[in-house]
Amino acid sequence: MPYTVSTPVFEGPFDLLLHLITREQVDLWEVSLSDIVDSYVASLEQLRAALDLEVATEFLLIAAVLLELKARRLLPGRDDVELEEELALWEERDLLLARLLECKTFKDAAGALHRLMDAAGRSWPRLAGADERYAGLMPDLLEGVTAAQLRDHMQALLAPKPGNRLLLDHVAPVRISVRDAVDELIDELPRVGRISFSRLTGELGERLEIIVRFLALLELYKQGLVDLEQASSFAELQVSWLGGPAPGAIEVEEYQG
Amino acid sequence: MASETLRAIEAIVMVADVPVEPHLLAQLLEVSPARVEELCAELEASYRDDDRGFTLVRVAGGYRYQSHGDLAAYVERFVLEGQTARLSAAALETLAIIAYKQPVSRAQIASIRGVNADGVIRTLQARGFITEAARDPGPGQALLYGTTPLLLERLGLDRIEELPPLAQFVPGPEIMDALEHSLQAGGVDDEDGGSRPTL
Amino acid sequence: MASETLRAIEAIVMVADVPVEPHLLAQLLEVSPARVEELCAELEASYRDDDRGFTLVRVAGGYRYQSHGDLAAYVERFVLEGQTARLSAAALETLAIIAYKQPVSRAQIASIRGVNADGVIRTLQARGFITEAARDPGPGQALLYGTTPLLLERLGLDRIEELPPLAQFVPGPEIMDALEHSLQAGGVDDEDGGSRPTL
Repeated sequence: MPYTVSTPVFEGPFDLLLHLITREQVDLWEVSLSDIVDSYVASLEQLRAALDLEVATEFLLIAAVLLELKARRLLPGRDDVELEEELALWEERDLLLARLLECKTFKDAAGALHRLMDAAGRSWPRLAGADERYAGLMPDLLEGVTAAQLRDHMQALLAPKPGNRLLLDHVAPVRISVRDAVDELIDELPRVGRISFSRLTGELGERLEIIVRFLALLELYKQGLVDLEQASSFAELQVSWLGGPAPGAIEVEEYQG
Repeated sequence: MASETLRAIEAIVMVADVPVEPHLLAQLLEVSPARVEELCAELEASYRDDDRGFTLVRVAGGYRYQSHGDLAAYVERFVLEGQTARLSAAALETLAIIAYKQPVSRAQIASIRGVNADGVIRTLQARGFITEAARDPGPGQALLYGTTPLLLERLGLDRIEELPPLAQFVPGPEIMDALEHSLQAGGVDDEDGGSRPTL
Repeated sequence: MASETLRAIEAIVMVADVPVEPHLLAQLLEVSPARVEELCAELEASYRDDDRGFTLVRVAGGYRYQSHGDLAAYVERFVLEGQTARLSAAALETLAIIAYKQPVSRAQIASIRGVNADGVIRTLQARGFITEAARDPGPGQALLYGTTPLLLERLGLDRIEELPPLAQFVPGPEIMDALEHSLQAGGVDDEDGGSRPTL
């Protein structure tokens, strides 16, 4: 196993995303963003043991864009977003699309290389070289070869190869789960009762965390545990706790597998 | 009576252990490279007509003898180990990027694949399929990778330009649409029976 | 239409780098050795009739292709001009293994190098740099190779013990890379993410 990331099925976030989007080619128009985002986050959770930090970052970056797209879709017509932010999202989406297309292109090109190699691999080249009648004519093969060179080659051969994955088990990959966010909200909301969304997410630094918390809120809304109000399309979103079961007793639709 | 030049080409290619460039043959045989190409084509055709178990092919810029592909089952029994270990999907993808975009840096490869490609690059380099071809003249002076003649041999190609054009692999409209549609933000399309976001 | 067996003989002998014994061919092709001899005679005659630049000869107990003797002048020119003077990296590696590990079998050499070294061993042997020094007393009775006085002389050594000692293992750049990569990944807690452990 190479020490760079090699997940059982997916080589990177584009690979995964492409798979999720194109797997149901029979009925492309039925593929919903929601399903894709959920599957993506779920796969991410499954993969986390195999991810190193660098790769996890790539996966998360795309998860963030996806979640943002999903969040946008969940609230059709919501236009209390600043134009700048809106444009930024579209830019991210277009960038993601372009990268997906490029990735898909090279994936298919790789398939062509594979077929070429397979075909060429059915023939073996003649490598026998000149027979002994010509041996005397060959130039001095040892010209310039020193004992030190032989030692260097031997040493290089004996050096351990960096082929194996080095231990990364001590690394805790970044985790963002809707379930955790739900738990946090169940802990926090009963204490505050009513709070605006911006205050609720005020101390969160990462956009992704805010998105996840938003999804968690929608989850609670669906289960009738909170009420969401918005006076007008540009107004602040207000969250009210409606009371309910003790923390932990809530079934959260699995976002993370 | 076959011409001496024709026979000399056969004799030389038979003792070569790398593909022999037509220019070298031309020089040794004191004919033009174009004439060498003609004669090699003639030889290739005559082996084909005679239904020989070997072929003369042009690969990686030169001519070589190789076993006929349809006899692979027999040759495999003789050549104990497979010619090459199979490349992983990741390695093939990286190889495709390098083959089409060369010279190309690690960072460019990683950005196309969305994952770090260092391990795969090292594997491909160890297999002799790619090499450090140049350095980026820009500030970082990043190493740029390119493909090797060995890769051409493994692909059975004469020149890298013989690769099928990349445009051929650009996703068709269905895929484009699927991608675009799937990543549609906002609820604009949802009204007209498109996908419905569900929680 | 040439028979498949005939064509398979051509294919196998073409890719072999040592003469192929008729018994081996018979076994691979599931015909009798006598039949193999017949077919080889047939091939040899057809190359002669076609006035090819190569011949199929029986030598050292097996069959091999070689360039036709009357084209020796061309082949000599090719051998003199076409070959590079230096030993390939594969040959140097193989020579190093034999020098340091002698007596050593082909299988051991292949396992250290990770690839089969038969062709290279033959070249080194043909040039008189290595020799069959002994036989493994074990079950396989594998041939064991060692270096020759000629090699020592060429390296300017009196005795093989004068080879420079192998140093304590020093990690090469790839190992450093791998280590660094791993430690980098381990640095999750680094807020700035930019600090790189130096080794």
